[in-house]
Amino acid sequence: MRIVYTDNNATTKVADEVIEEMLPYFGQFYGNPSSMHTFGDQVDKKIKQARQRVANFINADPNEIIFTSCGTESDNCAIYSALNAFPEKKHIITSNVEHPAINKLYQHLQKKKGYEVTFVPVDKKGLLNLDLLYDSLSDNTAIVSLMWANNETGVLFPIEDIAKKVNKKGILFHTDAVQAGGKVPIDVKQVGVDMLSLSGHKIHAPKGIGVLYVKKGVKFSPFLIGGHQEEGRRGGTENTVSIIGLGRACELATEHLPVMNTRVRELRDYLQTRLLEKIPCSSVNGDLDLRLPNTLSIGFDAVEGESILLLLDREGICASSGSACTSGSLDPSHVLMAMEVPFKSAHGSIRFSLSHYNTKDEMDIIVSALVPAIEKLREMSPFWKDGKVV
Amino acid sequence: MRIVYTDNNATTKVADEVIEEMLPYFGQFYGNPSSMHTFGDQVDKKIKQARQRVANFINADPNEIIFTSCGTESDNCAIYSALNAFPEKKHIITSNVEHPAINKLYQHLQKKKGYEVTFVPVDKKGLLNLDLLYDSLSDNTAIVSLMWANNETGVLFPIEDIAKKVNKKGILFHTDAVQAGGKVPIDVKQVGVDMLSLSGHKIHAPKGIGVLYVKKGVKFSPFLIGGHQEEGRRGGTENTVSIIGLGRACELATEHLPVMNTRVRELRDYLQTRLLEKIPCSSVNGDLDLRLPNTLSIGFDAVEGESILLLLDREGICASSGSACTSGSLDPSHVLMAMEVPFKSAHGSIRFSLSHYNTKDEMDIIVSALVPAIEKLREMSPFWKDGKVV
Amino acid sequence: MWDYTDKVKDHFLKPRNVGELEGANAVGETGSLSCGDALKLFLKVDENEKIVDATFMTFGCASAVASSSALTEIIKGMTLDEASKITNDDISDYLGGLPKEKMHCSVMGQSALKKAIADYRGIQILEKPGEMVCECFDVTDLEIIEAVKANS
Ligand SMILES: Cc1ncc(COP(=O)(O)O)c(C=O)c1O
Ligand SMILES: Cc1ncc(COP(=O)(O)O)c(C=O)c1O
Ligand code: FES
Ligand code: FES
Repeated sequence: MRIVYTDNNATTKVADEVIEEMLPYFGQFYGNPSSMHTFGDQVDKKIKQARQRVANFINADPNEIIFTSCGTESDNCAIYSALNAFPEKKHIITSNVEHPAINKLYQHLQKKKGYEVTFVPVDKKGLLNLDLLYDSLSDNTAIVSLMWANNETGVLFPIEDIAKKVNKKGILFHTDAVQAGGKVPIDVKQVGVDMLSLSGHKIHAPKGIGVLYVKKGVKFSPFLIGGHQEEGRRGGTENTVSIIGLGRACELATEHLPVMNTRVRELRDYLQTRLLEKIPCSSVNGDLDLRLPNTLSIGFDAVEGESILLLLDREGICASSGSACTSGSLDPSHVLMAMEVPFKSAHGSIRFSLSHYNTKDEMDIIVSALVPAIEKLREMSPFWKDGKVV
Repeated sequence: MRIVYTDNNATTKVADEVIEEMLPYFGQFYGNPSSMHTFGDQVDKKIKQARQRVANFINADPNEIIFTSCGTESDNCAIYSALNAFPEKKHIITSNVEHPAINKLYQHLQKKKGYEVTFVPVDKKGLLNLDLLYDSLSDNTAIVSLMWANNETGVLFPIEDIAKKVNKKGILFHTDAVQAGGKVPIDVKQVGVDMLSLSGHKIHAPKGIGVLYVKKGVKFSPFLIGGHQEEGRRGGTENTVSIIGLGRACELATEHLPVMNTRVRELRDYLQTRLLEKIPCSSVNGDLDLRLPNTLSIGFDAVEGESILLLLDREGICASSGSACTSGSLDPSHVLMAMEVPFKSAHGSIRFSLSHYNTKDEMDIIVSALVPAIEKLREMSPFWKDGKVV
Repeated sequence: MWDYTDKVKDHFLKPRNVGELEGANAVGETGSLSCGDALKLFLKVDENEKIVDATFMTFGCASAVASSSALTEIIKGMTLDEASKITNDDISDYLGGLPKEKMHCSVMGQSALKKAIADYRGIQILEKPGEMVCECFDVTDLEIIEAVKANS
């Protein structure tokens, strides 16, 4: 069956160019970059190149790039590093719509480690309450961590403005840019964040490789303690193949950024318009403008998400309800709950997230499959009667 | 130039069979295993298979296997988990010849977190002082961590005996089996350890994938906090490709274990005999019997390791002095220092570590290259005169 | 993703007995929009207390839909006394099993059926001992403790 893959916020296809770049480093150039022989050294050189490519992608210096094993490790590492840098500060700030890599960590720090946590709320459009954020900054605050783009709705936070205000108070600022990477331009020098997380598998590199950017001069303490790799900032033999792949993926992401903001955005908007038009009682979650160009979170009243996904799956269409990481749970998405999306549409919300590999044709396939699916489910819904919610 | 790769304790070639198994999961079956669609689900099924294969490798149950990003993460995770399980216990035990993933972590816990650490010493053959180990066990001990096989000398610790004694006192026992995997049989049920670390890149899987075995019933607290992956025990999107590769590598490792203990051991012994025979004032580091079959650490008096390696490198021979992880530093190996190997030979110690890919022919190449290399260096050494150390 | 049996998939994709039932003389409702799951069960019961027809409307996941569909098939032709003995395990068994995380979806069927029977007989469901923890499914803390014991 033909697969229509519109779940790119969950993970992406590894690009052919990336595979090609990586392949020789499995069985041919497999040396350890730390080794005292030319065989290992050639891998070291290739990693230096990759580090430079990643640095270019976000306008950082190569030695500000630390390779980690995933976005989650980058997030965890950033927060623990800040807490170690300021052991006397016991207050930390984030939003109430973060990814579990931040959200669950903050909950852990609150429940188990005695930290006072401010979860700054968002409004109905998913936009951050900036007044509450700024009011909560205090001398006791060790770090503020806010996501650049939300994985479920695509809503963007004004990271540059926030970074300036937070920095002015001398407080460390971290942003989880895992979903922003490759979708909006990132320039760390301009934005002025202290730390920033990226994950390879959201930008057509493999799963299991991440980046933590740490601004020069920011006090850092390692999360993984071991060998001297990454200049002593992250122990463990380098994931050479994936690092090399990530370097190439970052180059490609820069190349594709204009496409993301034209063709991909148009596809998304086309899908959105057609669905809203053809399916009554449907509504978009999140701000329509301050949003990633590839993401559409759309709710259908009186039906339930899993059922929709399974009907789409039968047609080869891959999408998601909530985030992939929480799909094991039965709760409605904490992001939509935080936005006070009404229950009637929160439960029936689906996220379509596109990439430059998608085509218009595929958007039409989705519309053709989704319209009868929603109709069928509404026919058996006790909350739907005569074309409206009861 | 023909490469003679005898640095397999640093890292290994990814086996062709492993590459073959992994390849489709980059660009073809790239779904997220947590997703609610068949496209992601097929990856989930493949990961289940890999988990079973890894479990079989060490005779564990699949749900006792946690995939991590490397041996270092497995080691760090095990220790932190134990400390969280017993927050009131402030004493921890290890040896003085551990890999930095344990050694540096213990130093950190000692210096920064107020833990009392016992580094149990080894003797001149690298064997652990068991009396001192058992004497140091106390009610205040949270965990004992000891490596199964030493990465530099290959010396084996009697893990089964130790595990029994430590467990009898109700103290958690972790073993870093990163170098033991694929070289000696591992049966966790028989040995009875609570936690055990493995790393993929030592057994012909890629770099950047590790395993932490956690015995059923052992209290565990996660190191990486995030999504619900690994049953909530390790956040972060699964490194699907490498997990799948590791599964295959574990199958192959089981197949090759007999070869390791016959052909590879013979090659190692052949190399050892020839070198001792041909090069005066040379000596093997570590116990000759209680040793991995693939490892030869050999010291040459009055010459310096880096110089030897560079001369070997010119002939395409890959070996190491100390461990790859510490080769960035100029200090003599902490392992050889702990064994009180005399300075005159510690500095001139080289580790050859073989795999089943090596041939007798290659051993001869090494001997032919090494004999003149050592001669040449001794000719210019101020500590060498008339065929002996001065 | 859930490992659904072919029978579950079949009942999800081709649910039997969907819709309001004309002439229903017993209705049972459970769940709510806020919980993400709800089931409305319609029964037509004859003078011998035999269920001659049953239909449902469900808002919920595939297991909920399949469980509802299965329930209507199971109880058609039963007397109310027979039907009152149906448990969520019977529903799950009929479907060839449900993933363990999804067992609760079949509880909804059992609960709606109990309410429909009570509705027909015109009785109030008696106050149960224990603290009510789940309004939609009419579950008390004591029942949860019992269920955990029974399942372990
Ligand atoms: C004994 C031992 N433990 C731990 C490690 C660390 O493994 P990794 O490089 O996968 O983090 C190594 C090798 O580097 C090792 O030899
Ligand atoms: C916003 C955000 N942060 C962090 C992560 C975690 O990244 P990883 O899965 O690489 O750990 C994800 C995706 O899973 C994400 O969407
Ligand atoms: S009814 Fe909601 S998860 Fe099944
Ligand atoms: S499912 Fe609604 S209160 Fe329990």
